[in-house]
Amino acid sequence: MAKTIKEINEKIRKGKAVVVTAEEIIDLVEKKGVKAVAKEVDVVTTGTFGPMCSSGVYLNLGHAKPKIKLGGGKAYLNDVPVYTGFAAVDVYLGATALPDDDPRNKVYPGEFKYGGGHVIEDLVAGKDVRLKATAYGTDCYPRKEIETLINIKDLNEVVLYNPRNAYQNYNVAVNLSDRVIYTYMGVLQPNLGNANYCSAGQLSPLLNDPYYETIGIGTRIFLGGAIGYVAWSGTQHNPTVKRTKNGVPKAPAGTVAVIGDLKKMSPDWLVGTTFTGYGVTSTVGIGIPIPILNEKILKYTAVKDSQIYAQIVDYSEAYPKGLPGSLGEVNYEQLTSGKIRVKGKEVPAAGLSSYAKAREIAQILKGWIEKGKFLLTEPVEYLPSVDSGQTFKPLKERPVK
Amino acid sequence: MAKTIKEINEKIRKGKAVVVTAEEIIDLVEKKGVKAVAKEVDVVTTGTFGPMCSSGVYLNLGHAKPKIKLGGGKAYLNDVPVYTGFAAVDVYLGATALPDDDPRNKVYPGEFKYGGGHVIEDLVAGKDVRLKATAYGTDCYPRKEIETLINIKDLNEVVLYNPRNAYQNYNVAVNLSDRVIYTYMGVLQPNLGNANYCSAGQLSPLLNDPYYETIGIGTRIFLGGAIGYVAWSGTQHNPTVKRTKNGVPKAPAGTVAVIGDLKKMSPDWLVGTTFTGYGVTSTVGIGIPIPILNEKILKYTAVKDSQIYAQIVDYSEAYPKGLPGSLGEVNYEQLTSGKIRVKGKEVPAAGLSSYAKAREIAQILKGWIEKGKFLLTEPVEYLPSVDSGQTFKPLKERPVK
Amino acid sequence: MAKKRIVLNFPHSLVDKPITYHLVKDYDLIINILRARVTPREEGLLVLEVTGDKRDLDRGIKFLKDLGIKIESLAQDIKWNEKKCTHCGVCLAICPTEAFIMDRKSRRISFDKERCIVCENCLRACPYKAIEILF
Amino acid sequence: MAKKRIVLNFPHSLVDKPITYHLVKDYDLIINILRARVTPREEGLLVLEVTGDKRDLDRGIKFLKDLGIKIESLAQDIKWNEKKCTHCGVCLAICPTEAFIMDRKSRRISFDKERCIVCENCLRACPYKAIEILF
Repeated sequence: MAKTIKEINEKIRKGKAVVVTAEEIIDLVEKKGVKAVAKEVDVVTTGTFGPMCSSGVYLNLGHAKPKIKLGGGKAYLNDVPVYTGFAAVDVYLGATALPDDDPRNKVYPGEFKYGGGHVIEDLVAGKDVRLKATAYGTDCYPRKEIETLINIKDLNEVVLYNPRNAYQNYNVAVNLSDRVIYTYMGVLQPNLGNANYCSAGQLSPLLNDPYYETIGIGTRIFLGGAIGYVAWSGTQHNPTVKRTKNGVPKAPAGTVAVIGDLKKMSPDWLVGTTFTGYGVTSTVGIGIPIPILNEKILKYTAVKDSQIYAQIVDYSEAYPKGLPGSLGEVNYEQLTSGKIRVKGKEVPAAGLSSYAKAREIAQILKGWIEKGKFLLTEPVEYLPSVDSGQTFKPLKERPVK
Repeated sequence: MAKTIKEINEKIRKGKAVVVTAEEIIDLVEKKGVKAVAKEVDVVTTGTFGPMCSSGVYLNLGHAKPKIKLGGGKAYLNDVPVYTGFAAVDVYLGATALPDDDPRNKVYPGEFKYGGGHVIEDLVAGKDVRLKATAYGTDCYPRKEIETLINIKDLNEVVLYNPRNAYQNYNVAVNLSDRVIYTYMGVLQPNLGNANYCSAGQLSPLLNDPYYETIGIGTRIFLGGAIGYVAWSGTQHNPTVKRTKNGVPKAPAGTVAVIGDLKKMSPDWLVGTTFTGYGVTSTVGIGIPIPILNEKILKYTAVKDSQIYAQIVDYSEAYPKGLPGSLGEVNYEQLTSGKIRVKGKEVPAAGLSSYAKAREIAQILKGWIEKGKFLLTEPVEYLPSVDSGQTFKPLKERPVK
Repeated sequence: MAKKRIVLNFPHSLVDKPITYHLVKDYDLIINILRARVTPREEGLLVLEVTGDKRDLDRGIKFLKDLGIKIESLAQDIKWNEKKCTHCGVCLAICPTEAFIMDRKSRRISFDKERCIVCENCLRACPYKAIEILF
Repeated sequence: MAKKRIVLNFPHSLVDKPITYHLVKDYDLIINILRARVTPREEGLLVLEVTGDKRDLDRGIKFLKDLGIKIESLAQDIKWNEKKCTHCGVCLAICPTEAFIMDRKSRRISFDKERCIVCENCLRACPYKAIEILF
């Protein structure tokens, strides 16, 4: 009983598509069985809402009078440096950028109160942002400095382009040392004081399409509260990690690069984020619809937390030193229970990724599709899967001289 | 006799598609007429090869041992600064970035010997590139500096992501002043000494699909010698400029953002570029196939240089000051003849965009399609066209206090 | 039964005295040490939650004051800003008293101020600055 | 007929002398001034293309030498690197002698060295560093 995306879109247009979330599908399949549900359900919606460092926006500011060439100059938005390696008035702002005068970890642990992720939140919230720039001046762009307030609504383009989002699974971070450590996985108390994980588990987009059989370049998605697209596989895309029998990666695996119009997004789904002692980032809301083209794809979407495993990694030594090895694996049912066992000790576990928000995203996307406002797309190219052999390689160091 | 992309792809797969370039189609239509040619021809290939400043690549370098968090730090490739506003080992390199110690226009006109565009060329040519970076150090990324040679083949991802390429038409630049000026449109001799234009004219992608009826997000293209995709409309996308009766914009109009895998590209089509007294950039080769879905689309592709007009703009005063007005318009037949008339004076005209290379790109793309190696895609979303009302706005300056 | 959260500042001369023992033994109070900074030969700081009969409580506090200990009510307060909270739950594992609770069904966080001992762990752990300290 | 491109360096004492006039008038030579830097009361530099009968040419050069002028053959040379050239054609409009030519059909550039007067305009104009000056 295979369906095509065209057929599903026909039903969506008529307001007749049956859409459920990746959480709702679990019970449904358990009650009615794969065969019946594959017939009944057209789309399963997923969601995730977590810190995603490789995120950012590029802005076209428009020309000032007289014209200024920011390309090759220096520019700041609310004192956060943006990249000027483009044409005259295009700049890129990244989620982890910090003001030049931020003390960083000079006063340890650094507070990291404001950075790129916060500027993005302010922009999308419609707040005025201070642009300050200097340029070297040319015959056609004679101006050498500018300082002005800008507002997203007055700019030409403000495009969210995130080179890596929506990691398919992630580590569980613990601390084996005898001092507190401050990491991108949060504050980790000494001697296995706590364990932090970061995935929406059974709701997470790529965990519901483990081999990327429906998600690819051109897939229309929920991004930051608006419509966006998958633009490419994300950096560090690593399909060849260990998987369970049902195909679910047991370690960080696939990722996607995504794109969308920031002007249409909402600060609810793009939140400036601080990790004490580590830095700043952006917490991004993403939801991907999965067309139920056949029973196999449906089965993947019925994956549940108890079937998804993650590796426990020591962030005091193994991670920073790049040493291989895991302290064991746990599933997301155990993790979300709030307690796991590591080296025989009961350790409180907590998430960095909001399950409540992931659920909300999946529900919003479901609503869009049910109302006929969101049609599915056929990817123009699929993401590299297991057969690509693609792996995540370390940096080979080679002396310059 | 409308065709669908699916039908055209079927013919491509069988090696039976009829493909001609945007140059070849002109004569064909003149000889056989629109009706016959629309039946006969399946795809028209276009090409352009010119300096495109809003271009760049992002690289995932992989983790060093011990790990270093470049995000929020400083990093350079061959002394050219890259942006670190991302996760630990993702960086973005832009075409116009310059070494911190480049004198720029301090010694006028600046020589701008090496910058972002040249690093991209070196990377894609497989040359070793020197990475030098400093970081602030965290518990999970304790390392504070690194200096090493890197090579594109060892990196995880190297993705060309260009926020604005393939401008649909452009200005003709002249100099009304009495001194030489150095611009991104080249060296302009005083008193209308020369006129520089920058478009492949009748071969240029967006001039062959003036209302973006086939080109959109997800369109598969030739990019830098490999397969790429249109990722978004480009910055400064401005569909609402004046057009001729046949729809062709008479000023800079549409643009596209494009994406592709730099590892698969060639230095022949991504060339480091220097504009004396202005800066550095990258010259990018792009080719877009246009499916001949109907007679109307065919007619657009049959546009010829004599039907494409551009505005003559003074780059000594009007352009830098952002003053409106044109010194007149000329068509590309006149421009490519090497002589135009401006204010009653005969002025030698030259292009910054290589017509020979544009033709080569259209031919290569034609070959790929004929051999069944390149299938067309249905865009997942179209670019904003005339009805969007979208215009290119200046920067409104507002004092900070 | 009454409950009070108090901050004790005592001089170094008293650091070696078993004051908590006396509160339990002589005044029949239940005590819970919320925070402590007690170093030999220096001043001491103790944040106590003291529970017991109202009269016993008052007598216990009088006993402490008579010893020369400066007593204040716990003035600092943790404020949880629900609007800023994304309900990620990272505060859960770092809170020593389970003052943050996640509802199993809604997967949303709530904050039980009564349980909070103002250890401030959550302040640094919250990535969204949804937790503030009020003075 | 012979042709020679020569660089003349002469002392300030000779700057006011009409040397090119004599070459034309007395030695029947066709001269073309390629470059000149002649300032009153300083040294002069003149790059000439001189065409004429072989004998006249030799005599003319002897005349210059006898005046105390230092003569060198044109040692600088513009080199067009075809491999680096993208055939954009931006050199065409800036070259005063049409030494760069674009074939109308192939739309490819070629360089006619004979026409080049080493003005160096193209050096700064070429975005691809496909034009070099050799010494």
